[in-house]
Amino acid sequence: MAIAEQQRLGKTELLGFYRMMRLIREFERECERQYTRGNIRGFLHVYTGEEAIAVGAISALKPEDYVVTHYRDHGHALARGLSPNAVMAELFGKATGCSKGKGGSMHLFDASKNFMGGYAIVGGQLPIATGLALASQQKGEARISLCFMGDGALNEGEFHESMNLAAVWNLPVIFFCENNLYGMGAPSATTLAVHQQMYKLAEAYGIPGHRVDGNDVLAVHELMRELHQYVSTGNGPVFVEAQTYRLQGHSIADPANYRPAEEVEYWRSRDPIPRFQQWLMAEGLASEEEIAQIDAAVDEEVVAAAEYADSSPFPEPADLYRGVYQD
Amino acid sequence: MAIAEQQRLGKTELLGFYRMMRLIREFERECERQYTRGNIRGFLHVYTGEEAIAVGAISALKPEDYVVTHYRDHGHALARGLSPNAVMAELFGKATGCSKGKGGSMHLFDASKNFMGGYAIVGGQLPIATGLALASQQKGEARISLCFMGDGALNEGEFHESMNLAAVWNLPVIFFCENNLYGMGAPSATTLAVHQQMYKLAEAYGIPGHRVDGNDVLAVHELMRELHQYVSTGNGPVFVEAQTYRLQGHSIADPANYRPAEEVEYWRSRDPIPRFQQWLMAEGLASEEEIAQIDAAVDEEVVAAAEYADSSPFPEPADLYRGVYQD
Amino acid sequence: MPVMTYREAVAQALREALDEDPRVFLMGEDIGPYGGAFAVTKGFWDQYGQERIKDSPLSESVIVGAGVGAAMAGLRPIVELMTINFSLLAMDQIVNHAAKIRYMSGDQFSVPLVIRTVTGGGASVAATHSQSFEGWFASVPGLKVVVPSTPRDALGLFRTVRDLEDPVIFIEHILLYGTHGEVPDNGYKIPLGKAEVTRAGSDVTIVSFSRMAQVSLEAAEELAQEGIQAEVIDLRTLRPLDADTMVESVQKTHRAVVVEEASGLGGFGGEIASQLQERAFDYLDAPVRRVSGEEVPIPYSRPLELLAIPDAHKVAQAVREAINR
Amino acid sequence: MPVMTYREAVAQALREALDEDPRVFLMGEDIGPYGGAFAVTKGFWDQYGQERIKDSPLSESVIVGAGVGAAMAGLRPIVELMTINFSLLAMDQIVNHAAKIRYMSGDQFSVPLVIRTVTGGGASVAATHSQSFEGWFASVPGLKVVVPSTPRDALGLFRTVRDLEDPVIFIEHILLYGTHGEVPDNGYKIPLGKAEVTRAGSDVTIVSFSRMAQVSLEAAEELAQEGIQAEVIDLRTLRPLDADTMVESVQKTHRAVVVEEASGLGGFGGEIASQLQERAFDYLDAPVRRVSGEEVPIPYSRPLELLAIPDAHKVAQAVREAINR
Ligand SMILES: Cc1ncc(C[n+]2csc(CCOP(=O)(O)OP(=O)(O)O)c2C)c(N)n1
Ligand SMILES: Cc1ncc(C[n+]2csc(CCOP(=O)(O)OP(=O)(O)O)c2C)c(N)n1
Ligand SMILES: [Mg+2]
Ligand SMILES: [Mg+2]
Repeated sequence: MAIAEQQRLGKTELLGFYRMMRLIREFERECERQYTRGNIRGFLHVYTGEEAIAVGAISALKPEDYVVTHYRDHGHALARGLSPNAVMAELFGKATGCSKGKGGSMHLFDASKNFMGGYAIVGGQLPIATGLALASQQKGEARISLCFMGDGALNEGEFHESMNLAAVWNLPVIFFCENNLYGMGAPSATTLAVHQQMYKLAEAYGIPGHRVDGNDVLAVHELMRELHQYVSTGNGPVFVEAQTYRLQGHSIADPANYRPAEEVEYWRSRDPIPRFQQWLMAEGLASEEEIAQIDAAVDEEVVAAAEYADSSPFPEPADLYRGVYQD
Repeated sequence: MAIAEQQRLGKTELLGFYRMMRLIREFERECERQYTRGNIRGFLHVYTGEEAIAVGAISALKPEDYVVTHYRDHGHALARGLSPNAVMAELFGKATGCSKGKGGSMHLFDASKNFMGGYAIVGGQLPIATGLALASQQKGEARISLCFMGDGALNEGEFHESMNLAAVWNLPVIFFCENNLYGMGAPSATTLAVHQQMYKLAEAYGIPGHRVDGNDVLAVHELMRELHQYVSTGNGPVFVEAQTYRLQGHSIADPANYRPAEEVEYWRSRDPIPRFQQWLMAEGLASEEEIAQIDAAVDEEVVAAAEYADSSPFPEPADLYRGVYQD
Repeated sequence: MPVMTYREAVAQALREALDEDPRVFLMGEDIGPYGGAFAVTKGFWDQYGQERIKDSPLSESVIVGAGVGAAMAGLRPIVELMTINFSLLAMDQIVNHAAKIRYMSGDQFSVPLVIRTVTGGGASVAATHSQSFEGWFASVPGLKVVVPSTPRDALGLFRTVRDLEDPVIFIEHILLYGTHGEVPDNGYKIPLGKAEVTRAGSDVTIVSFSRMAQVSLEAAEELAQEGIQAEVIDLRTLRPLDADTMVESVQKTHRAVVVEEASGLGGFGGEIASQLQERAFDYLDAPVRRVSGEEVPIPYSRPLELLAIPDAHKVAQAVREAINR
Repeated sequence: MPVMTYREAVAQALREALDEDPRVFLMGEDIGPYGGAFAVTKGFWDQYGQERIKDSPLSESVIVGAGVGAAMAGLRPIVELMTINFSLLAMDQIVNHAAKIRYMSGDQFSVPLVIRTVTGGGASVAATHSQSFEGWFASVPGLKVVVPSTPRDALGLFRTVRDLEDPVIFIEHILLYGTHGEVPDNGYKIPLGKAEVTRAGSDVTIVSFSRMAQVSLEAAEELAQEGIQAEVIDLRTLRPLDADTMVESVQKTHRAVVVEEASGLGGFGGEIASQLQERAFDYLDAPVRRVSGEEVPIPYSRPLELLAIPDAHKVAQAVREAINR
């Protein structure tokens, strides 16, 4: 764990990181339960194992910054402060959902949080994030655009076009790659030429590339604080590769049999949540009791979210036609 | 000029290079004349100033190799041995054209020469060249695929996807960028992050990148001989950036006023044809007379091509429906 | 007759192609160890090896384009676009290149490429993942577009398709994979451009394709209870389009309803209705009606999704209106 | 009334947008020093500077997507896709994103993006550069599609478009840029979804849009010489589509011909014909006929190109057939 960071972050923030990571973890567990009950439908891609990234990165942003992400977006939404109620209700397809039930799991939005959306077309969010950054530049604002993507997105042409445009126009955007080694069942070793050093792709655009341990919430946070400073002051785009791992399959339908057991084992041992918890306790920043309290509160919050979602109404039939165009 | 090369190439080949460069130059001049007469329609993008690339590169290929190129394709077609008659007839839209008048200037094809086409969508030819190389690999053939592109193609997503796929599958393809500093009126300095070292883009794919003086026919040829050997023996793709310049506007409609006069002047002084001619004469490989003979023969050939095109018939109305599908 | 699922029929079609034609190989995202997003190619990787089952990067444009190139070089690539929604990233290769190379080259080059993909909504995967673009592809000269609605058709049509010298978009439907049907084991082939009358009837003609052809059959059952005998036509291919079969039917029934899943305005259903009125004008006792998806992006929320996509009741209702007019 | 070219009208529309709305900026390939591939933005770069005239890389997907993002952030980007043929490289951003973000976000975000592009054939630039995809865009819920055929309409429609909160595809025609027309100088606007009867007539209704609306007028002149009075309707926008105007006309004339440039099978003309037969069934004395591009990629060779694209004689001939039936 990055010690320097501890000096800047107070106990409240640090416990806040823990709480949020736990919240995401429990939220996803609840999603899996609700999926098997048929309350959540379609695709369900959980963020389990990658929580340190969303929490570490988004906590380094200002409220006015834009967050754009891919379809594995529950973690980013919660970390950005969307209420678990609204996110769960969205997954249930309810009118109280953060996208009024229209978007579902892969398309979470919240304008009030500048959470500009989960995008389900791999790589499709990059041009949009680039455009948000362009708007900041055109308006002379300091706000930046943070764009998450999976490693799979690096295969897509839209990645290339976005990186290049952001570079030539010097746009305030952080392209953040969550390298979890797989795109669905395909190891990035088989799909990406520079899979061992993804951050080096950035060089092809003259963009600074960074690599960080994506299972270390403090390391992510620290790097992102620096980069926020760098990008929001007109230095142009940056690219980050965070190394992490999906502890579950690609989606709830995927048992992920294609992954070697030792690999999974290795990464389980690096699970960001127990790791951070142990560190907090070792540093004397949290007692077992405090941890237990947080865990209990999180569990309640998640149960409440499911209840909220369950008891919320579905959209009205007339809602079908609302919001295609401005009224 | 690369002296080593001269030792391997005999006088016949060297004079052949000269002849072909001159042929392309004169052919393009004739095209411009015919355009103003209305015999050639639509877009006309001449290759003037870049002849050393097509001639130097294609002369290093075997007949079975595939050539794929972009819409500025007259030079590549002639260098690949398509008859000036058939190419000119194509530009006239005649039934005797190399694409039976259906394709026009931007879409020249000749199956008998493995000239797999000029492609008019910037970047669109790269995936196809990649697929041709894949076929060679699948069949266990040594034949390679040579894919020309302008520097503008490096902006496109299809470039990225093709480079990456060729790299991860280790395909026998040479991606050859004709860097003439502009895409239409836009200087690559304004459109490509790494415009000063385009060949370095290759590193992002773990592909060897080479740079060569694109106005030096021998340098291009020598490099391409090496690369042909490298690629055809299973070492995977390579990328080449040849530095050159369009001596005319983007198309016949473009006076190219956006270019500084000194820049044009500088590049005129590097015109590959007089340069090679002087070298041939300085090296005692060609007398003034021999040069004059070649020039005269080329002029005749071009005049004959225009006459052939002019006197050829247009396609029949029924040809409109032929060749949409296999008969 | 053996019964199999639509998924199994497609898988069998692919196996036959791989077994019988050494020029054939498969290329696509996660078709290898993962077995395909819809489990169509499960086990293929182990059986055929990675040379013939090419698990590709997430790069829709280059995998289609590489298919075009390989096809020009004499191979028989079968490229899978995981769903039709992602075909939007490969449009340049499909429409500007695959479809035009034969023509633009003056008939010198063939592009015997099969693109398999998955269309349709109803799986609660929301707007970006529930689209139906088969009508777009059908409007492109140079392409052929196949939209089977049964296991038998999927297999029989694929057997034809894989021998063609031209690019084909072979479009499976996401909700059909699990459906069952009888499949003859006599190596039959189904030609392109031959619609099938899947139910005979005298009161009205329902014209449809892909999953909606099945929904139309359901509607016909519902109507039969009311004494309305609907003739149901499954087009099976959109390009070439078999207009004769549907025109003949309408000459007999005098009424027609066209059913498609895509939203109506600008949908392929307009083409069908247009051809019917043009060619069967004097026989029509009522305007050709259309049942289409609603004019909205497909919503995630289940109750809304069900409203957005045509179902048997909506089809039956349109038939009643056509008849009572 | 001032006369100007279509090109000038579009340029004026863009200037007004830039002058009157500080949120507006232009983005596209070679719209800067080059002045645009069709010289529409000639002089803009000098006048407005590179901040507002953003000369972009050759990257269709990201320039459209950047437009989407900038629009979500409250700006008013006007993105130029050099021609509609290249829109195939931006389809994902247009169809999966621009068109759906409002809906998928539960109406939280607007995408006030205008995409200008150039459609059509006839300029001898062959198959990859002569296509007409306006019908595809018109089939996408969430988009609006504008297809002006005169300088006056281009300006008046653009004035409306630039104030909308939704994405619009504004489609100019390659062969119209040099055409002239009267343009009022009273700041008029033309609403979307209002077709115009550009010629009154009693014998037949010709429905069309974009350049074919002009070709239809020519055909009407030719027919007038024979005593046939054609009413000509220029749809001006495809989505929203003004069906009322054309239906009313057909109720009067009892015959209709639909003209479009795209190839017929699966073209938007089918939609128009379908709506006419559905809504004016009892008034039609003959089937609605269609005149469309031939079912081929557009050939380069001039004599073939002329055969591939509808002209006034073909339209007139279809009218005669409709009338003599
Ligand atoms: C353009 C496109 N192609 C394919 C898919 C199907 N798909 C959804 S997620 C996914 C894998 C993405 O992998 P990655 O970007 O690494 O993200 P991860 O799932 O690992 O978080 C694929 C192939 C898609 N949604 N979009
Ligand atoms: C995808 C696409 N976008 C835009 C165009 C229009 N266009 C034709 S050539 C050209 C410039 C290409 O420049 P470059 O690749 O450098 O080739 P050069 O003309 O310099 O040889 C452009 C923008 C096109 N044909 N295709
Ligand atoms: Mg991944
Ligand atoms: Mg160039």
